[in-house]
Amino acid sequence: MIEISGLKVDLGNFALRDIDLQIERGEYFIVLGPTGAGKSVLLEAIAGLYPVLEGKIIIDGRDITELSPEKRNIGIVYQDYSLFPHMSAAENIAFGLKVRKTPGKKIKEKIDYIAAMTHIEDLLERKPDTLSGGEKQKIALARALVTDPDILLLDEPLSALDPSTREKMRYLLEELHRELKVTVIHVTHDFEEAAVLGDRVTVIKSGVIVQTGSPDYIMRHPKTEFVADFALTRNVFKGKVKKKDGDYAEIDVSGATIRVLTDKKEDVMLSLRPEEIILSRNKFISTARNCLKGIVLEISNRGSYSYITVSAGQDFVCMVTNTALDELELKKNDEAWIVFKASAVHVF
Amino acid sequence: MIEISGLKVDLGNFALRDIDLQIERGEYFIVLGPTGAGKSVLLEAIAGLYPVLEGKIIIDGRDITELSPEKRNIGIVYQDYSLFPHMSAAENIAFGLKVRKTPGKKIKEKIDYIAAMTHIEDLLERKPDTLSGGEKQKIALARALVTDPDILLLDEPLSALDPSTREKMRYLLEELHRELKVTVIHVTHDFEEAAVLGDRVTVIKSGVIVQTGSPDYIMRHPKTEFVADFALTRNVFKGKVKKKDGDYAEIDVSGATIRVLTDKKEDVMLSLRPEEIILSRNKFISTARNCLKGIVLEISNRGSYSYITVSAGQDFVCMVTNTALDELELKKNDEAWIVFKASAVHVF
Amino acid sequence: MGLKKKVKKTDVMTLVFVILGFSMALFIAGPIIKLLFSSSLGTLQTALLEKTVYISILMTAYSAAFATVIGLIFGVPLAYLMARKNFFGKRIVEGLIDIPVVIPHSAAGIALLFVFGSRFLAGRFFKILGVSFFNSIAGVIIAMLFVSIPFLLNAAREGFESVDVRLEKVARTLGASSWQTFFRISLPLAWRSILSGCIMMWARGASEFGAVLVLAYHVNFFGNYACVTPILVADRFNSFGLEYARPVTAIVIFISLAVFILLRIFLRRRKAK
Amino acid sequence: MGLKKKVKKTDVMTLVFVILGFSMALFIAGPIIKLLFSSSLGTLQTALLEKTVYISILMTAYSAAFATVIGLIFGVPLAYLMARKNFFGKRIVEGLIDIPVVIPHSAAGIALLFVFGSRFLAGRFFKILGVSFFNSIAGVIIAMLFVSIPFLLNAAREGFESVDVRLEKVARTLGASSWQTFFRISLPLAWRSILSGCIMMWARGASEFGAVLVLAYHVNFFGNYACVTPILVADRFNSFGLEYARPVTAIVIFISLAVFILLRIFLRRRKAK
Repeated sequence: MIEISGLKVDLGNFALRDIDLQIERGEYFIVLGPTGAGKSVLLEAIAGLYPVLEGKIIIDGRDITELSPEKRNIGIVYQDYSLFPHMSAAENIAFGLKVRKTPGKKIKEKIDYIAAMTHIEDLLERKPDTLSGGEKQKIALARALVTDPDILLLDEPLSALDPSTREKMRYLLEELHRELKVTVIHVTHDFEEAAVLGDRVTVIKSGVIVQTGSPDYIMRHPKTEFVADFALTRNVFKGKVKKKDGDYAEIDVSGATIRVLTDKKEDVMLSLRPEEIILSRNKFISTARNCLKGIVLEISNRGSYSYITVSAGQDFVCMVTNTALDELELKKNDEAWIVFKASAVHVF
Repeated sequence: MIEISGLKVDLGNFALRDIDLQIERGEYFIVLGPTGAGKSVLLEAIAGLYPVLEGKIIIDGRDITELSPEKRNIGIVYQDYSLFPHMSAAENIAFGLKVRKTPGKKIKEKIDYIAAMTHIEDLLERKPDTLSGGEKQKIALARALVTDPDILLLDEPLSALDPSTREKMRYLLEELHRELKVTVIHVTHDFEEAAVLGDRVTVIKSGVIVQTGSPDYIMRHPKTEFVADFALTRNVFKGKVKKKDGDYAEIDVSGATIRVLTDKKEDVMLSLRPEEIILSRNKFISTARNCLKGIVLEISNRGSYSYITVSAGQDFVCMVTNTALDELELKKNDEAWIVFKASAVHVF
Repeated sequence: MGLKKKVKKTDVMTLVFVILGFSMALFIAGPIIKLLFSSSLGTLQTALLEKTVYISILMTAYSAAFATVIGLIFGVPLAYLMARKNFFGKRIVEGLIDIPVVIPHSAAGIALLFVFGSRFLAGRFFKILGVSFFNSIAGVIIAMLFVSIPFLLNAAREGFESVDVRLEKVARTLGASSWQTFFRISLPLAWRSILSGCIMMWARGASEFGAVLVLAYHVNFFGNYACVTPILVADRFNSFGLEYARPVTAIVIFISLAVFILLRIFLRRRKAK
Repeated sequence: MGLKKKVKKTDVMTLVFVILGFSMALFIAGPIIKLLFSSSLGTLQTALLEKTVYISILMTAYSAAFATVIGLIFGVPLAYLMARKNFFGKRIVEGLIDIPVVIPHSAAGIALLFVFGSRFLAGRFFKILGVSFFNSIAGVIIAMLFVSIPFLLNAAREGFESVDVRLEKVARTLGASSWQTFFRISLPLAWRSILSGCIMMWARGASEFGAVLVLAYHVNFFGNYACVTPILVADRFNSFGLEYARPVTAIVIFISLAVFILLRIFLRRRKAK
């Protein structure tokens, strides 16, 4: 287990501070945040590459806060691959083994094993500058993994790749994590990446942890507007509790009234994910659901699915697959009903 | 109208060649392709910044192939913003007007107008290095638009931004295109971007145009496996026509038989978009639809929706929203039926 | 806790490097500091008020400045071409730029005489214009120009290379001609490097000894006979010995350092702005 | 069509720049070419076989090489620290590095004498070790070291700066100590810059005139009395005139160029590899 407690790191203009994290052995842990939030510095502090002002980093009971990086047994992979340009792929991978004085035969075995795992058998003799981005990233992964690190740190490993390569690399990361059972800490600014890969996610803003939890939980229960925005929630409203009715409450968001499940009173924030909203041509009545009539303002096609903005007092953004949209035969300025469960609305 | 005919440009290792494009006035045209396909060079050739070996570029009947860049009246915005670092935002925007000897009062008017359009009124006095990526991009857009260019060239304008900023910038681009009615040529490697923004898309690979058409058409009717892959079609199969039956044909893809609408014989390729496949717990019979029984191999959560891989002879990838998935209560290794229309399968 | 962090052990390699590096820094700084601080202000003042000394300093500064201006006019365009264009023989020109650094300066002076001497091609041409190079200010200037131009060329080239070509491209699409683009974008953005190159060129020119010695030992500087300061210093030393040469040497070093430090501070302030 | 493209008009600015730039290139190349091509092979051979000449060349090459080796040992660590660490006074050290370029070389020689002269601190210390600097090879070496070290320091620093720090960081996480990281990653990747700095330092040292003149006019080089080649050239010119100095000058320039060109080619080949 990795325990980070009270970590403080100087970032020049501001500081990474009060960082407390417990990461389980074998977990795939995501650090999510906008550019400049201090994510990469956190990784480097864990690896011993960036000086720590305060706090402790403990791995399986061993305090490594003061240890020099070469003694920590932590692998790191950067966004720009950082392959040694004067060495072939095989030499890059062998580097960590050679400095540990691993015998030559053992080195060969280990390289063959990790090359098979990362599907780079036919790239081993190539120099980095002859490789594509995805290939470089695979070699960087192999190099970091060949020494059996306790933790694998990934610094925006997918950001520099184009979408179809990114897709494949994502599968490879899942596969490697599953097979090698290594603990992964993966830094990204892309919520979708966090949702696909992460067992748990911590959201960082300006050097401070805002929320930690499973991607699904964070998506449905953002703690602040920032998290809701970052998880592309799209429907975030300010409201006022108008009426209580058992577990339910009616909340007034300027222009519409929404039924939700909450104990909160007075001023609240609501968030509602676009995929939780069902679009319908007909009215639909149920106490457990909200059903609002509106006008289609905009249809934004994303390839496989579309975001439909419906004005029903407030502007609601709903997501439907394009196949479903075809069947609804909905066009701009059409009338439509939006339906969502009271329980789908998160109140904070 | 922009007519590009027989364009050939040297790219060092290879050439951009046989480029023929007709782009309508006011169209939002996307050039899509992987890194290194020659997309950016095409833009620079249109702007007169990269020498052309052969061919013609004609704008509204005016042959500009030999014209120097400052006489073409074409605006360009690069991915990395390329703001003049020694000038404030307002001075950046004013640059194009000043070199045209526009009178000072007119300059002020034009800047105020374009600043309002791009929502940068309060950034005008700032120096570029104090601005965020999104803010810089808006100023770069304002600078390119303030001189009323015939064409606006955008070189991966969204790639360097983080997802939520990208989202907002996308809306801004749509808005500017709508309001100013400028012809836009937008280069990207992101199919989703093309789908959202593009009136038409041309796909380029290794310097050659592979396919041109509306994003929707390209997505559903890819001409080659490369295009299908690039549009993240996910289900691309090799098959053999087994039996003809009126308009329908039965196609044997190793492990499964699929009904499609086609006149083709013998060896074919099939593509099927993940959102065209409906997942069901029950069987569903219709001559117009395919219904195959399979096992859920993998559920990959993308935040708002998931990709479900179902093995039914072949591996089919389907897309469902997470709300729909919750209702299906589908787990790994469950049995499920996949249903898709014969007409949803594209044969090529 | 905070205290514990402060005494954190330094890496052994860093320690060794600091010791070696500090020795090197001391080797450079030591002689300069020793010389500056071992001379009394009184002797310095006396030396500075000596006419031979101040005329020599003025003449040296003037000639080096003149050479730098010529370097700016002819060198900046060359540096720009080197940074932006690919042309046949570019590699050769690249090598050429460093040659004045590489060949002995006395030999450079002799080579210059074989072109600019009154019996030779360029010399004859300039003689028609009334300019002679042997033992004249013009000779001092071309000697300085020859040996110090690499500093400006390399700095200006680096300056232009650090300007993103896309900025120039954007300026062109915005309607600026190539001249406007150069003077409004490229030059202002490379200016810091160019100015710093100018300072180095000026200082290097003013410190030149060998080439000037051959070409123009004594010259007529606005009616006064003078030699450049580096020669003056060596003359004093050769004729009268170490102690007698000390005040002049101290003055020369002091002026060089003052100009150098002032301009470094000026450049830094501009950067901060 | 193709033909039409080839005669496409060149931009006026480019044309003006080419003319100015070409003049500058000609100014540098002209004297060198003139000198090399105006001497007959016979006279060159005669001059080269003269003992004073070849001993002088050997001594100069040897001393410059010695200075370069010292520069490598002490200078590369300093350059690495400058490229990687932030420390108090870094700006001052940065300025310090360029000082030898900026101060007149004859003055530098005198300043060195005030430290390494037998009556002074460092001089006394080395005297105990049996090394004296006045009119000795050791004097030639420290004079060369002082004036030429900036070339190596700046080149090495640039070399280290161009090595992505992340490569070193990755190496550390892979288990390499700071020494292993330096010798296996940083040094090999900066090596081209360092080597090129060494060449410039060697060439600049070998071409030094002023500082050597003051510190070590004539020295005992393995039993032969010799002076460095730049001094030899100037002596010939002063004593016997331009024509007599020509063969030695041509030889010196030829050797400098040959070394410089060969090593540039060598560096380029390594880069291509």
